[in-house]
Amino acid sequence: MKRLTAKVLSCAPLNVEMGLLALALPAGAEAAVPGQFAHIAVPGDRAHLLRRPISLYSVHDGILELGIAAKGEGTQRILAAKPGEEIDLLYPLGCGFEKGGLERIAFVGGGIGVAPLRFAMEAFADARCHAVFGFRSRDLLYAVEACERTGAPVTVCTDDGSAGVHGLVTGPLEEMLRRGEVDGIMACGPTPMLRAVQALALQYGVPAQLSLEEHMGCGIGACLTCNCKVKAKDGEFGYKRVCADGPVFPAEEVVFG
Amino acid sequence: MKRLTAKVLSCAPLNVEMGLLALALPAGAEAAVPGQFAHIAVPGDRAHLLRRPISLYSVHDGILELGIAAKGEGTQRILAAKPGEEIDLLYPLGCGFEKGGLERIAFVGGGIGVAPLRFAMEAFADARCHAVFGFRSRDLLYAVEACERTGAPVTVCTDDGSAGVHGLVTGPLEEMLRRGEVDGIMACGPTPMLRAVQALALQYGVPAQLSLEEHMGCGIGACLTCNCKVKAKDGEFGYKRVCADGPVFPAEEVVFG
Amino acid sequence: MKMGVNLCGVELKNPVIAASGTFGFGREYDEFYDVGGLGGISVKGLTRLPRLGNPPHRITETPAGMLNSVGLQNPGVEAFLEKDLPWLLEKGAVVVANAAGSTEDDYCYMAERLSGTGIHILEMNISCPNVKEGGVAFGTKPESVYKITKAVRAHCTKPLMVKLSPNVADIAEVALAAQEGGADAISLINTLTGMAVDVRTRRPVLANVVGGLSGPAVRPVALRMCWQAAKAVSIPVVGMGGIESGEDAIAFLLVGCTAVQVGTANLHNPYACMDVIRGMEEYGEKYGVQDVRELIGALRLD
Amino acid sequence: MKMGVNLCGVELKNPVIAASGTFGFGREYDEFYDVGGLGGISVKGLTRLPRLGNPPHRITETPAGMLNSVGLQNPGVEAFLEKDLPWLLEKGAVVVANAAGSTEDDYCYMAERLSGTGIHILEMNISCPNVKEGGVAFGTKPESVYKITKAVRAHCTKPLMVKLSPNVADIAEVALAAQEGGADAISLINTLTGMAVDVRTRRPVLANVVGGLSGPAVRPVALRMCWQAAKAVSIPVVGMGGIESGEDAIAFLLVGCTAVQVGTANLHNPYACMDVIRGMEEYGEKYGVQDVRELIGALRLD
Ligand SMILES: Cc1cc2nc3c(=O)[nH]c(=O)nc-3n(C[C@H](O)[C@H](O)[C@H](O)COP(=O)(O)OP(=O)(O)OC[C@H]3O[C@@H](n4cnc5c(N)ncnc54)[C@H](O)[C@@H]3O)c2cc1C
Ligand SMILES: Cc1cc2nc3c(=O)[nH]c(=O)nc-3n(C[C@H](O)[C@H](O)[C@H](O)COP(=O)(O)OP(=O)(O)OC[C@H]3O[C@@H](n4cnc5c(N)ncnc54)[C@H](O)[C@@H]3O)c2cc1C
Ligand SMILES: Cc1cc2nc3c(=O)[nH]c(=O)nc-3n(C[C@H](O)[C@H](O)[C@H](O)COP(=O)(O)O)c2cc1C
Ligand SMILES: Cc1cc2nc3c(=O)[nH]c(=O)nc-3n(C[C@H](O)[C@H](O)[C@H](O)COP(=O)(O)O)c2cc1C
Ligand code: FES
Ligand code: FES
Repeated sequence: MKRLTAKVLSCAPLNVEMGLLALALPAGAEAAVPGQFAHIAVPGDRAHLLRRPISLYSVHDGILELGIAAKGEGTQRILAAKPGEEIDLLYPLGCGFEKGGLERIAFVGGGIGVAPLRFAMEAFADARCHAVFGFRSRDLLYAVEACERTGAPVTVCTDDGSAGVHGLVTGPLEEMLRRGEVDGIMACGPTPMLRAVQALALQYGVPAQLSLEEHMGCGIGACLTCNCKVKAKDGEFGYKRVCADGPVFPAEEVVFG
Repeated sequence: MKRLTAKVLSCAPLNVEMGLLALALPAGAEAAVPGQFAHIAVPGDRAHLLRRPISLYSVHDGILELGIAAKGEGTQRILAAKPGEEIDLLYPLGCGFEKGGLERIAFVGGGIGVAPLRFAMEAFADARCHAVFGFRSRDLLYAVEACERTGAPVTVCTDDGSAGVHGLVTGPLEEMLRRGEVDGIMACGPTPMLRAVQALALQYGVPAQLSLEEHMGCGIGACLTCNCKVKAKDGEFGYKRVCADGPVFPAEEVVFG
Repeated sequence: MKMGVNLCGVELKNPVIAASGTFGFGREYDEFYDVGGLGGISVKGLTRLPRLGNPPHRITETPAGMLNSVGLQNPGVEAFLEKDLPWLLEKGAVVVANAAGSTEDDYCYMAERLSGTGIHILEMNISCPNVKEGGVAFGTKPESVYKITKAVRAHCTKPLMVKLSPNVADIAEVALAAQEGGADAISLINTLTGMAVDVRTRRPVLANVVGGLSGPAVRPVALRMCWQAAKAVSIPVVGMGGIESGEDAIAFLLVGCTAVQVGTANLHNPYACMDVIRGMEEYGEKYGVQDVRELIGALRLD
Repeated sequence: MKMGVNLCGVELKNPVIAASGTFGFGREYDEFYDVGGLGGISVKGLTRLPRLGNPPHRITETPAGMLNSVGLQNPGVEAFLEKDLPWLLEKGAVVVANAAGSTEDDYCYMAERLSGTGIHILEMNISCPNVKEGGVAFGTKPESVYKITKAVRAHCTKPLMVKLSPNVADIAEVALAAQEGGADAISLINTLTGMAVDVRTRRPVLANVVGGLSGPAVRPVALRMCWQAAKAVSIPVVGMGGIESGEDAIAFLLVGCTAVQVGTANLHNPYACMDVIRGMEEYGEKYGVQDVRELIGALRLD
């Protein structure tokens, strides 16, 4: 975990609302694992005080790639960065996905939640992997071919049926679970999706790792603003820090809502 | 007075702390007179709420030139604008210098106060003009050659003697006044200089026009934040608006301090 | 989206009023667009006699905000009635007469004088932080807000809107005091008292030492106070503080405001009020809202 | 420039203290630089028992500022004393123990418990806007500030610093009440209560509805309040609110602060406290100031 200044190499569209930002990591940048994130200062506007957390999309040969959706002004400004400009980031932050002894992994992603899975599928390509990605519609697809290049099959689902399977990712996932093809699940996406994945994991007794999102301040565990609800002993609940204790949590631990 | 979007053509150094910003005025921009100013939005940073008032350095063939000193963050950001970028300005604002029937004009400028005189000397080149410009030191000289090209002699003074006359502009100015070579004075510069010019003008009975500076809000006369002290009847004083009643005022009217 | 709202008996074309002190008497902005198209215009704070206001500097920028210490410079109520009011009425503007005084008597005089004219709403400013004698002294204690509102009420035949100061511990209490004193509406927030120092000269930037903070920086405080005030009272609330866009204005409506005022944004963007109106209309289209009044107090807390 | 200052008997290496709640117990920032080099560390607000705090979202950005509604999540004073205090003391840090409670009794308990430990200063937080039960309820009325300070004083053998709320009408009055209650120092400002609304969902952004505004946006208000408080009291004032740079810190010293705290800036820039220290040193060099203490209260008003 360091504060770095990284030069923009390029920024190209990934789909109609996302861009792929490629940054040259400076020498001495620490090694990162899938599921970790970079905490990016909004460039050139002091009215935007807080950094933006963005998952690692790919790290190779000193190049960091980030898949970023233009949501509000912060991400729009990050995506407007020109080659040669400098980006201020804290990197790498958080606890990522753990392969452990898993041999057959199902990667379940929804929307921008696909981004961290891209890096994970590359890193864990020696396992037998299968991905199920959900998108709202055809023009929001991204990362699919890159993930297929890791050798794993990718099942695409769309909410409107404009590409792949018409419907939610939980359909194909449950199919795989029922057939006993999965030792572990790694998932990232909107809360309803994660909730459904959690339920299926429980039902089929398969361990799952869920990557959560929450508004963040420091990104390094100090300010306690990025809390998520987790089970504590005696049926009580507690809070953990998404930035430092996560963003990836064991599904058994997470309490939604 | 309009709100315009003008494309940056170039931005080159004028001296060690000033840049010359050239903007392409859009079609339909109103004609401007010397002494007026542009009110420039600080580009790309919403933490900088207020526009920056900058005098017109030159207007010709649809090109607006501004001589800008890098003072604080606002002017630094304006000077960092790249060719092709758009600048948001209110233009042209205020009441400028008036030639009236003046035949022999002394232009007295100090530091960044030389900028508006550049435009005035060009516009009033048909009069017999003579300029006296003061700078802190040699490496802060600018606009001198451009002003000389209008045909008028320019006497340069520096505080440290590193170029031209060692001393203040008031020396050469008083010389000219004493010799009866001046029908009217147009001056812009720091307050102590303007105060001295005002005193000389009074002493020698020569009308002077002083261009004042004050922090501004709207720039168009509505918010009353840019006040300067002026004489009112019965020995009382009142306030006028630098932005709309000025920035150029008759010397007899202005009350300093 | 239908944009008209009724503010204590006065029909506004839309809920966007130009805020006092940032819009003069409307003439400068009329060079940019027809100011008759606004919901209303709150004119520069008027006093019984002309006022010079404070010496310069009167303004400085702060992060996403600004400080001003104009100190109620104005030509006096008579000059306004003679020169500016007729023009504003001819433009078809709803005129909100912002008025201040140094004594209770001043305020009552202003109410009586303005009641006999064509103005639409009297906005009693008891919250100006930039003049020593008055204004804010009346505005920070519930008892004094009640007392002065009640006194002015007796002299005011126009709808009476009391403009509240944010420099208080409990805005709900103050809002309630204005309502109990007989106000027909309240408006808030006026500026938060602030200060800036030039570390080079070691002097305050403003000649008046302190000034009023406004602009986007204060928006979260303004929004919170409007929400608390709107919960506390049954009269309409007019919200302001850092509104720059249609979505900013919608947020103030959602917490319970009937209308909004746009101040500092005018200084940066002379079209600010029009941009806010257009932005609200776009919001209505995007989210299928038929009538802007549906949004008032529609904050969901379940 | 000599950077040491004495804060109610405690020698600080320099006048820059990390502000409570933004710096945890210092460990995270120690990964970036040696936190023992700071003037002091005000730890996350402690309570008698562990506290969970508020549900998410707890933070949102506002123009040049942010809102938080953490709600005093902390592991409780015992966990701090066991796990964190020894580490901090080993680092050579001056430890400011920020403590809060729901009742007078709580506060007195905290004072007594912490007095028997190695902490250097007790910072009594009576101004947290994010917990229903307590904190701010004690902090907005001069009488209650006086009362609780006096009560805590009797149980506190460490230097007692009272942290004041900016959500008041008259900060001088409140500052004086703390001094009269027996405080050795005051610190201000805590956060201004604010709110943000998501116009798409029509809901408050924060689960707690309101939160505390901090960051550069509030700096003008903070500076003004520090100036007013420093004029009102004779005990040292520790200033904070939006400090990001050495020059920002110098401004707080000029208006009368003996030291400053840096909060929100840490979230954006993990080196913020060090950058402020370096910036102050640069200022000293540039303007030929030999000793930082010359700057305290050196504002020129002539
Ligand atoms: C661990 C983690 C990894 C993420 N990875 C990616 C990624 O790879 N690609 C991607 O496009 N997005 C990712 N996000 C979401 C991304 O952080 C938000 O979309 C972004 O912060 C929005 O900023 P904005 O200024 O564009 O939007 P605004 O809505 O204007 O932001 C306002 C404030 O809310 C915060 N905020 C708003 N939405 C979110 C959110 N979903 N999560 C956290 N903070 C939010 C912003 O950071 C900012 O402080 C990730 C979030 C987290 C927590
Ligand atoms: C009518 C007029 C014409 C001007 N013409 C020129 C010109 O041609 N070239 C040039 O370099 N400068 C000119 N100035 C000065 C210029 O406006 C300031 O240097 C500039 O506003 C400083 O902004 P900043 O952000 O760099 O500095 P900061 O000091 O960071 O600004 C902080 C705030 O103070 C205001 N401010 C600071 N100094 C001044 C000042 N001297 N006058 C007005 N506002 C100030 C800023 O606008 C801003 O609101 C002119 C000023 C006026 C009033
Ligand atoms: C330059 C200036 C002058 C102001 N003068 C007045 C005034 O005369 N009367 C008044 O009630 N409010 C006055 N205000 C306060 C505004 O009307 C408004 O309450 C405040 O600025 C908050 O809104 P904003 O953030 O949109 O500006 C003034 C504000 C500014 C910036
Ligand atoms: C995330 C966060 C948590 C905070 N928690 C505390 C706290 O526990 N106790 C306290 O006294 N102040 C707390 N504060 C207030 C700060 O210490 C400080 O008073 C305030 O943020 C203003 O300073 P700043 O603008 O530099 O942040 C917190 C502030 C933030 C942003
Ligand atoms: S963002 Fe500060 S603790 Fe997670
Ligand atoms: S800047 Fe608004 S009146 Fe001059």
